[in-house]
Parts: sequence; structure tokens; C-alpha cells
Amino acid sequence: MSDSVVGSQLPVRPTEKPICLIAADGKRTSPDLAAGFELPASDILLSLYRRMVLGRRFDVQVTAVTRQGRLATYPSAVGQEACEIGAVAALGDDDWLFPTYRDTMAVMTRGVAPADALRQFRGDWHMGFDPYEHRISVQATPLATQALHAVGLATAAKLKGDNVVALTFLGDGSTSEGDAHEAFNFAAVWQAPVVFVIQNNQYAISVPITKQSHARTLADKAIGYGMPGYYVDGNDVAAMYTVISAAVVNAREGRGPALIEGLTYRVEAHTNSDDPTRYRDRDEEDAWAALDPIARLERHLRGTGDLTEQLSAEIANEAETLAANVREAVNAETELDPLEIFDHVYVIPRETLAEQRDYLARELASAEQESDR
Amino acid sequence: MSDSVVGSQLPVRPTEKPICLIAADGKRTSPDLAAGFELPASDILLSLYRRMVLGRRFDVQVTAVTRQGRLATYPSAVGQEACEIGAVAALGDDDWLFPTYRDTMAVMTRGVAPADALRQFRGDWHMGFDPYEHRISVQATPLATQALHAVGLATAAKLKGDNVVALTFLGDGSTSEGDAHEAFNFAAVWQAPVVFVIQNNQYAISVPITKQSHARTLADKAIGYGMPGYYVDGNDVAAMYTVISAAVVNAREGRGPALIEGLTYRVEAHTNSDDPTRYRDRDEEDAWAALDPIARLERHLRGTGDLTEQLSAEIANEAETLAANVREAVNAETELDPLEIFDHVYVIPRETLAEQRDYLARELASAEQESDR
Amino acid sequence: MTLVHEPAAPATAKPSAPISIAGALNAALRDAIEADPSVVVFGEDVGPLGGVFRVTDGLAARFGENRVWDSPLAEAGIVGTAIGMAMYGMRPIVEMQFDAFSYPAFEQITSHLAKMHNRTRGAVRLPIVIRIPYAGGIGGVEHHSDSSEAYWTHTPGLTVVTPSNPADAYSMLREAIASDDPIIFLEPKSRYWSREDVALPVTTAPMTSAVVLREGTDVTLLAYGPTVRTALEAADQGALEGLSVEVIDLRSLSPFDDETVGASVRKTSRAAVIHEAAQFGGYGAEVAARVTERQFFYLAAPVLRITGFDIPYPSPKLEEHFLPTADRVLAALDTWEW
Amino acid sequence: MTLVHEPAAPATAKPSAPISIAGALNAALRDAIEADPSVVVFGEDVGPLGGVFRVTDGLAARFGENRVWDSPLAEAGIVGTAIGMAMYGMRPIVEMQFDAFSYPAFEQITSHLAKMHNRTRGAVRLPIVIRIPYAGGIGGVEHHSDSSEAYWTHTPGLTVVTPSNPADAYSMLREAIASDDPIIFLEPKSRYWSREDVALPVTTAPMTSAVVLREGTDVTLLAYGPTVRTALEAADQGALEGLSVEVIDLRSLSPFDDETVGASVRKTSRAAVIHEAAQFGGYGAEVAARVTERQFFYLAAPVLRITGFDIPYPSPKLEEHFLPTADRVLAALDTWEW
Ligand SMILES: Cc1ncc(C[n+]2csc(CCOP(=O)(O)OP(=O)(O)O)c2C)c(N)n1
Ligand SMILES: Cc1ncc(C[n+]2csc(CCOP(=O)(O)OP(=O)(O)O)c2C)c(N)n1
Ligand SMILES: [Mg+2]
Ligand SMILES: [Mg+2]
Repeated sequence: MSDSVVGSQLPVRPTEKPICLIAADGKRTSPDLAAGFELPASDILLSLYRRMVLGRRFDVQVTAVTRQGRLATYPSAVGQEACEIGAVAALGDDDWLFPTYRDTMAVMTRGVAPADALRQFRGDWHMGFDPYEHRISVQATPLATQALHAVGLATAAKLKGDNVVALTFLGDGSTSEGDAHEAFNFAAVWQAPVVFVIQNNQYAISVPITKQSHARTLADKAIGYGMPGYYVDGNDVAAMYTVISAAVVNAREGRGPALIEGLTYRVEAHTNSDDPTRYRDRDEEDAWAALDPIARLERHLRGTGDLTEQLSAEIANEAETLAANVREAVNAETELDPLEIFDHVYVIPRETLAEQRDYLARELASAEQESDR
Repeated sequence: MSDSVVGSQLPVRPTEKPICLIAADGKRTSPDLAAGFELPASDILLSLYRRMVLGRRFDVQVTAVTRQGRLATYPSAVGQEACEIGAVAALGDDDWLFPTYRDTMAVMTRGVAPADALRQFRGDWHMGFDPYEHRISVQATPLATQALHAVGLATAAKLKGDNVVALTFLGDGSTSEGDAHEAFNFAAVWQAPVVFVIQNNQYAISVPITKQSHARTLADKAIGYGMPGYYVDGNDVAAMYTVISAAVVNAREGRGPALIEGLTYRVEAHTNSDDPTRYRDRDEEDAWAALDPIARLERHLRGTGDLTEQLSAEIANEAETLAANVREAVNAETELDPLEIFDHVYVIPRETLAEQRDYLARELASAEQESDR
Repeated sequence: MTLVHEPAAPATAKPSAPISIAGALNAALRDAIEADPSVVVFGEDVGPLGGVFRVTDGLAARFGENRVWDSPLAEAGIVGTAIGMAMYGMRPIVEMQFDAFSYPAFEQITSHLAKMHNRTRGAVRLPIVIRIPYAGGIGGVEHHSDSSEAYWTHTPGLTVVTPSNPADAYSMLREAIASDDPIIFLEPKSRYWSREDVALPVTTAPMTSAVVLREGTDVTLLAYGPTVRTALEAADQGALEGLSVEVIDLRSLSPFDDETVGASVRKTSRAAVIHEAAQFGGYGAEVAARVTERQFFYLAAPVLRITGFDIPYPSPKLEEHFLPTADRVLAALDTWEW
Repeated sequence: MTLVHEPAAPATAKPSAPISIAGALNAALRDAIEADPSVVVFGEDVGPLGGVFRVTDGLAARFGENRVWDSPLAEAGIVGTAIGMAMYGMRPIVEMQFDAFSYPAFEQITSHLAKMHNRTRGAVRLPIVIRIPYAGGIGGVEHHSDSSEAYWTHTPGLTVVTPSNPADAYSMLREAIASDDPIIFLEPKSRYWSREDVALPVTTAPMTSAVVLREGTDVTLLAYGPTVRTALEAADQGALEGLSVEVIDLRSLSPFDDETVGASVRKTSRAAVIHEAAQFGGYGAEVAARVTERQFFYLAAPVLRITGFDIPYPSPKLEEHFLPTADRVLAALDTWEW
């Protein structure tokens, strides 16, 4: 596990300014901001655009049904579409995604049906789909803990000789946790095929990044681990997709992990139960609105003529179908068997749990009888 | 606590080569290696030399009596005198030291009597002296945990308006722990008057630094926190003392924390119960022996004529007195009251502990009677 | 709810008004910060937001960011720096946002917070309060409903208390802040918003003593935090069935008030303990074991444990099946031969 | 020591030879790595050094650094990466160098290792063994002698076992590695070097069952790990005084073998549990509580707990006063009216 350390080249240092390929006005940026990265072909840009539109519609719809009390809670990723979609688009089928509670949009985009993607937040079960079916791990709540799982899985794949890359999302606040540090360090020392994508959405619930880190950028942290670090405009999906793709290829080809910071903004409240007016003002929100990732790419694609009226109409339709899909999913009554709470605690059955299961079964049965009378 | 973040200047980046003022041959180094730091005056160098000689004699003697079974265990700092003494010499009387189990030499040098400094390793009690008497915290065993205590104490002092600086030692291996990361980050965000001194002695017990970090230097970690970082020759006490002193002044004057890596070598085994032949070879040990911090300064001071035969004879005598002092201290029988194990668990007395104390008291009394028969 | 020990109304008593546990805690923090310049409050989102449960609401605005502030997001860092501050004479009050998020601080709490006073032969005191909203019943997603008390009560050096009503919330938090020992202060999150008429400032029974909330002769129910209400409901239902139930609010989990509990059990000869945490190795095991050790020959039946199941806390839609209810308490009492 | 359940000597049995617990664990690791390519071993100093207790001695040299290696120094990192590896089909065995140093991994162990299988509705299995040298008696300085079992046994999703002799050390570790559930494998460090004649490979009683080591009729002593020897000594001394002591080695702390223990207690009508950990909220509380719940009307006296005091583990020169001894066990039995 240590030889890999030898012969590794010095890491790429984060740039002075965030890497950006398409500016807020939809225009292409000057080469210094592109930092040597190529603008993706228009078909790729179109598919990124389409998925961002669908992703946002999904999140907006879920937030709406959450306000109607259909979900226990929901952390929206609206405004962060460039990070969510750029990352998922850069992954291969055999690669693994380690999302957080924030990243349901990414989970859905990677192919999990809305009903399954939302099962956790509906309160049905802690996880709503089979990780192995989609190569997506649980949406982690304990902050930064999932980053270590990603490093472990990537290391196992490397040891087995599989060309699998693990990508994990992290929030800006989560970088303060010890587990984030340990994950960065293990990944670098073991040269694990991992890509860390930090979505710096400026807040950890109410705490602004200035109270979270004194570093110039979070990407600079990569230097302290001997990892390449990329400081990226997290509202430019072209840049996010291109940089993450390069990092994924590097990792796949045995050149180790990378840390990518995407500068973005959490447009919605932390969750439906949060009240942002207590800690941030309208001006700030407006300033970021002007940098919107979808509007920006739309301007660009209209400029190039790649996005036709017809195409956007098609995408709009698709989005509405998805939204309907979401409403249907959350309105459908799910059958839950209370007794299942005992069934997955251990692989090897336990007598005490069997006894407790029987206890609940009897309780439920007599409740039935009560209600029958 | 956040305003302090504003208006802080960009951090000093670690140098390409370790900062060094006096080379292994005792000669002064070229300006590029000095990195703008001045060589201390000869009286300072002499006192650093004297304290290093005493420090080593102390550690050698303690290791010897440990082999004779007088101590439960002892982690020696032989070879690391430039870090241990350089750090202590840079601290003011009101400043605080947060040492590890490795740093008994520093504790003794800061004024703790050998008998008290060794009480923990004799197995008498977990700590052998009053932290407030010497402004030295417990020699921490849980790695990196003490760094957070240092940040907290320094922050409290800052809030109270006291000009107190906290210095904490860390080992190279300890930098992998989450607590090290959290301490660096809290210190930078809160601009706490803390100086982190990493003694990179190349090993964490048996694990070499190459398996611990993939970074160019450990000092580079400072960049990821927006802290000044200094990469220093840890066997050059002139450099260690000068750089740490500068960091202490900076911290005292409200310019925040700093991280300093001293490149050094753990000459002895990890502790008396360790066997280094299992994981490192003779050549490596010899190579480092040539860089010895004491021999190096001795060459320099003989060259300048500041270290006379008479003076070194005096120091040698002083060292022998100290060694005798150590032998006496560890041979002296200490009176321990077993019942004291109940007396400091809580400030507010507890009935259950009183009961358990009585139980042991009765047991001891009847044992007395037995032996009297 | 009738307090057998009526809170002693202090001279400065304001007219009593309805207040929630969250409100009472907020008032206690406010008064403590005002009373003692060495008291500081920090943690995740405790500043401008006022905490996710609003327990620190308005404190940062009122006292400034040098008394109440948002720390970086790292629990070991929060507890570790609090230890250093306490070493320098401060009295930090820190919040773990939810109980499961205290686990990253486990080493700082068990290896340092609990041991520093002993380690230094009494030289160092750590007057630190760690506030932990605990237990479930609020429809929280995974990791937001743990009951971690057994981890803390087994750790020598820690004092662990938990209020079940607004008056105790105020009084016990003030006492915890004033204590020179480190305190794990467990706040029953499902009860945060339950209101009662209280005249603040209020001083109730000492933090480390249990209180008899309801007198009875047939059985003693031992509850704390969120299950006190459950016990009182069971007592009401029991009364209808002619069962005279004594209800004790333990309040202090460590130390345990053997005297109050012992006296009650010797009177009723039957006892049951109620908590949300899993049963195996839970706090109820200590209660059952020590009550049995001390009162064995008074007991007409084994001490019962009515607790959560030995499983991870379930998802929101299933938690109702996990939580102990008054019905379960009464059903358990029925398993005894009377 | 006489095993009532004699280990079944396998066909391939080598001639029995004296081997220590550390040696037996080393052999178990060697055989498991050899038998299954998905087994890997990593942690602090487990590579070339062979671990501070030499339990992994020679493994890195024999199997190479892709099977056995030194990780960076971070316990959460070690457990967290092990979880990721297990998700990809590996069977990691990791070492926490001393029990107090497992605390930085507390969140990864309680919030993920214990819950991942349940969280994923059974889709993910985590066949991970966390080896923890535990308890005291070796003159270790602070933090090197903790008994952390109560923290783990209270956590649903974990299986917690501890061997007390070389044959069990080998057999139970092999079974733990083969198990698809995560296992906390507690190794009694004070017994690492005690030798016995064992023919390896050996298969003893199932990992999750308790074993009657000594049959008796007057009282049942329940012990595990380091206190099994204490219990046997007490049995010997008791015999001299005409006391017939049954000794049970619990071996599995979670699950608890109610059947074996229940049968014994119904026979003797008296029981005592022995452990080094502090008593308050210790594992003995669960043992006393559940034995009492199930056997109340068979018990002639309360279940006794002979344990460490409710204080931090003392310094080397004072630990002898902390550790339960055979004398303390017998003195405790004398407190019963017979
Ligand atoms: C270990 C831990 N501590 C605290 C929390 C409570 N918590 C949930 S989200 C959150 C803020 C996270 O901020 P960030 O990492 O920036 O992610 P974002 O929500 O902005 O996507 C906090 C403090 C948690 N989930 N886990
Ligand atoms: C949290 C924790 N994990 C493991 C240990 C066991 N341990 C004691 S010293 C040591 C190596 C530390 O290496 P380093 O930080 O480089 O300091 P050095 O001993 O070289 O001075 C280890 C692993 C510990 N004391 N604390
Ligand atoms: Mg954020
Ligand atoms: Mg080292």
C-alpha cells in the first residue's frame, strides 16, 4: 500500500481564480480562467443542460410536496445543479457515488426512481434503494463520514484490480470535521482512485464559510495532502463536468485522488424547517441568483443556436412529466411492515430480537382486534 | 470570534528547503536557507547548547533507569533536543506548553523537577505536577487531542485580553488524526495565539512518514488553513528557536497561529518496549547521527570560540549533577495512598465513591492485620 | 403536573407565565451569561440562528459574538477547545446539535473531559456543560433520535442530568452551569415545546436528586426526560384500574439517587424503569441491578424494564412502534403475579 | 484448565503444543488470510512491527503489503475505510492499538458499522472484525487499560465477543472473521502471554455461546476475558472452604447466552458477575438485570457485581487496588446470607 507513494508527481496547485469555461453572461471565458481545460462538445453541453433542468424541477417539486407535509424533511440542492449534475455526468457505470443528504438530485440523476430516491425523506426507511443496483451509497447524514467509505471502497477496487472510481460529495462545513481530513489523507497516502467534490454553497445551515475556514480556498487543502486541487466555478457546469471528468480519468488510470471545490450557493433554506432570514440577506441571494447555473448555460446554448425552441419545449415537457412522477410517488401510500424493524439488524438471527418481534406482533394483532370492534 | 478573520494577511508559504541557520558541519548557511531569519546572539546560542546537553543527559539517564525497571515506560526525545529546547526557550513565563508523552525533556527544561516530571512514567499518578504552577498541561497520550486544548486555552486568553500564547507539540504521525485537523482549523478561524510545533521524527512507532503523509512537507498543511507554515531543519536549534520565537511574537501581537515542522529523528526506540530493528536499518540511523543537533552547535560554538574548554567542563558537571538528581529521584520510595484514587474523580463528593473508598479502606486495614500476624 | 416538591419561589419571582422547556433553557442561558462573565456559549448554529431548536435564540445578538458564537463544524473541536478554555478559567456551555453528533467528540469527552480533574489530582477543574438534545419522537431522520445516556453514565468523571419540565429545565441548567464538575445535560427534544406556568427565575430540587412526582403504593415507575410523561400517563390509566402508581422523575442519571428510589421501592415492593434507549446494556440495566442489590428482600417481583427495542432507532413512520407507551407500561405491570 | 466442552479435534489436527493467546490469534489471522483472498489486515503498526503486542507478527512479510499493511494513524479513518472495503466485498480485520484509542472511531462504529446492514434493508453486509486489546493489569500508563465493552454491547448491530484462553482465541477469531456481521473482538491484554497446550487448528464452542468451565452447585460465577482466571481462582479457594462454585466463561457479551446462564442459575440459585470495568452502567448491570428478570423466583439472593470501582483506571502502581481479585469475589459471596 505504500509503494504507490513513490514516483508520484507533485500535485497540481489550485488556480488563483476559480476555473470557469462559461461565464455568467453565457460567453466563453478567456484562456486564463479556462486553465487549459477544453469546453465540452455541444451535445454534451445540451445533455448537461437537460439534466440540470430536470434536476431543478425535481427538487422544486419535492420541496413543494415537503411544504405540504408529505416528506419528513428535504434538503434542496436548487442552485447547485452544476455540481450535482456535473459530477454524476463524469462518472462511469461501474463507478461509485457517495452522496450526502443534500444530493438527492444527483441520486435521481444517476438513475434512482423518484419514489426510491425519496423513500428516506418520506420517513419510510433509512435508505430507499439497493446501493449495489446503482453503485450509490447511503445519503450520509453524519458529516464527512461517507468520505472515508469512498476511500475504502476505491482502495478495495484498486487492490482487486478493478477500474472503479469513487466520487464523494462534501459540504463546505463538512470539511471542518476530522473525518474529512482523515479521508483526504488516507486517499493520498494510498493513492486511492477517489474524487472529492466539495460543494461550497457558502453555508453550513446558518454558519457562513468565513466562520468555517480561514483558508484562501477549500481547494488549497489539497496541497497539505499532496493531492491535486482544483478551485472551480461551481455554477459553471461546463467547468465542473470537465474538471471532474479529468480527475476521474486520472484516478482510473492510477494517478491517485483529487480534491475539487465548486463555488456555488444554497438557494433554498437548509431544509424546510430552516429560516435563512435569520442569518443572510436578500442582496446576497440576489447576487448569487445572477450567477445561476442553468440560466448561464441556457444563454450560452441559445447563443450557439444549439438550444432550439423545440428542444427546450421537449425538455420542459420532460420536466413536467418528472414532476408529476414525483407527486405521484409521494402521494402513493407505501405499505410498511412494522415488524421489519427487527429483520436487518443482524445477518445472524438473534433470539432476543425474535422475542421482541413477537412482542410487537402480538401488540399489533390485539390493536387490530380493538379496531375491528 | 469571526471578525478576526477579516483583514488577516495571506499566510507565509513553507520554503522549498528546510530553514537552516547552522549546517551539520557547524558552519553558517547561505541566506537562501536562512530565509531571512537572523542567527541568534552567541549568549543565546550558548544557553540553548547548555540546555540541550542537560536535556540529553536527562533523557539518557531516564532511559537507563527505565531499563533497570524503575519506570513503567519512557519515550525518549534523544536526537530531538533542538525541537524540545528551541520551543521551550521561545516561550515566556505566562505562556502555556501542551506537551506529549515524548516531551518530558521539554517539561523538565521548563522547570519541572525531575521527580515530578517523571512521576507519570514511574506509574505513581497520571500527572506528576500542577499544571498551573508551570503553565504546562498534561503530557497527552491520546494523540493530537491536546492541540485542541491549546487552541481553547489560547482563545480564552485572547478573549480575556491576556498576552498569553499556547504552544503545542505534535508528532508526525499525530498529524493524521482528525483532532490535529480540527485544532489547526479552529486556531486559524479564531485567529488564536497558538503555535503548533510538529516534531517530524520520521516515525510513528514503526510507521515511517511515507506511510503517514503524501504531502511534500507537513508544513504545507498550513496552507489549507490559511496559516503561516514553516519548514525547518529540526536538528538546528538556532533555526527552531528563531522561527518559533517569531511565531510566538506574531501570535502574541494578535496575528494568529502558525504551524512549524521540524525535521528531526527519534534516535532511541519508541519506548523501552519497542524494537526498531524490526522496521529501520542501521544506515538510516547513522545518516541521522551525522546531523546530530548538539554536535552541530558544539562545532559552531567551538569555531566561534564561544564554547571554551572550561565552559563545556562546567556544563558537563551540571549534566552529571542532573543525572545524579534523576537517579536519586527514581530510587526514592514514593508514599502513595491507595485511597487517593477516589478523591479527585469529582469536585462534588459522591456517596457511591465514599462507599467504595470505605470498602478499600477496610480491605487495606484487614490486609495490615494479616501481615502483622 | 403536580410537583410534590413545589419549586421554592424566590424573592425576585416574576408572575408565573406559560413557558416551554426550550424557552426555560434559553432563559437559564441568558441569566447565566448575564450573571458570570466567564460563561460563554458556542457550537454549531448557536449564534445568529439561535440553534436548530432555538434554545440559544437571541443570545448572540444580546451578548455579542465574544460570549455566544458559531464555531466551525467539528464536535471534537468544540469539546476539545471548551476544555482548554475551562483550563483558563472560563465556563463554556457547548451544544451537540443532535445526540448522534456527539459521537465525534467521544474521545474528548471520555478521555479528557471526564478524567482531567482526576488526572491532575484535583488541580484542574472543568466547569463545562455539554448540552445534548436527545431521544426521539419528533419524526427525525436517521441519527436524529438516539438516546446516548448509557455511554455517558458508564463513564466515571461525568455527571449526567436530564430535566423533564420547564421549571427543572431552568433550575437544573443554572445549577449545571454553576457546577465545577463537567455536566452532560440531556434535553428531551420531543418535550422542548411543552409549556407550563413557571415564574422565573425558579429553583427546584437539587440537580442530582430524584423527585417523586406522583405518590402511590402499589408500584414505583422510574422515568426520566421524555418518558416522565409516559409514566404519568400510565399512572393516570392505572388509577382508573385501581392501581396506585408512584412516579419518580430520576432527573439525575449519574449520580443515582438511591435514597429517594430506595424509600419508594421499599414502600411499593415493585418497580419498573422506562426509557427510550435500547434495553440491552441500557441505563435501565443499572437501575434494575442497583435497586435489586439494595432492595432484594423487599421486592415482590423483578424490576421491569420498559424500553426501546434492541435495534437502531427506526425511520419516522415506524418510530411509534419503537417508543415505550403508557399501554406498554401497564401491559408490563400485568406480567407480574400480583 | 478443564474445558467441559472439549474442543473437537479436527481431522488435520497437528500435535498439541504450548501456545499463547497472542500466538493463537496470530495463527488464526495467518490461516484466515491464507484461506480467503478477501481477508485483509491493516491498522497502526500491524505491518513490519507485527503490532505492539506482536499479534500480527510476520504476517506482512509472509503475505505482502497488499494483504497486511500499516495505515496512517487515525482510528476513524481505519474503521471508515474498512467499511468502504467491506462494501466492495473485502473482509477487513483492523486493530485499535489500545481500547481507549478506539474512541476516535466511535462515530464510525456506532453510526455506520453497527447500522449499515439495517439501513440498507439487508443489502449491505459488513464482515469486519475490529480487534481491541482491552482491560488492564499490565502496568500501562493512562488510557492503556480501559474496559470499553459496555459502550459496544449497548449498541444494536454489533456483536461483541472475548476469548479467555488460546483455544478460544483461535477458534473465535476464525469464526469472527467468517461472520457476515461486524464483530468487536475484545482481546484481554493481560492474558496475551498465558500459554496452554493446543492443537491448531482448533474449533471450540460456537463464538456466541457461553461455556461452563467448572461445574458447581452452590453459586454461579459469570466471568469473561481477563476475569475468567479470577473466577477460577475463586472457585479453587472456595472449594477449600467447601463451597461448590460453578464458573461460566461468557465468551459472547452480545448476544448473551441466556440459556446456558439460566440453566446454571436455576441450579445454584445464586450468581455473581465479575469484570474490570467500572460498575455503574457496566456490562455487569445488564447481566444482573436480565438474570434477575428471567430467574427472579429461583434466586436466593441478589446477583452480585464484583467489578472495578467507579473511577478512571488508576496509575500502574495503584491498579492492583482497582482490579477484582479472587479474595474480593469470595468476600462478596460472604455478604450473602447462606
Ligand atoms: C457529525 C455531524 N454533526 C452535525 C450534524 C448536523 N448538521 C446537518 S447538516 C449540517 C450543516 C452541513 O453543512 P455543509 O457541510 O456545508 O453541507 P450543506 O448542508 O451546506 O450541503 C449540520 C451541522 C451532522 N449531520 N453530522
Ligand atoms: C488516539 C491514539 N491512537 C493511538 C495511540 C498509540 N500510540 C502512541 S504513540 C503512537 C505513535 C505516535 O507517533 P508520532 O505522532 O509521530 O509521535 P512520536 O511518538 O514519534 O513522538 C501511537 C500510535 C495513541 N496514543 N492515541
Ligand atoms: Mg454548505
Ligand atoms: Mg513521530
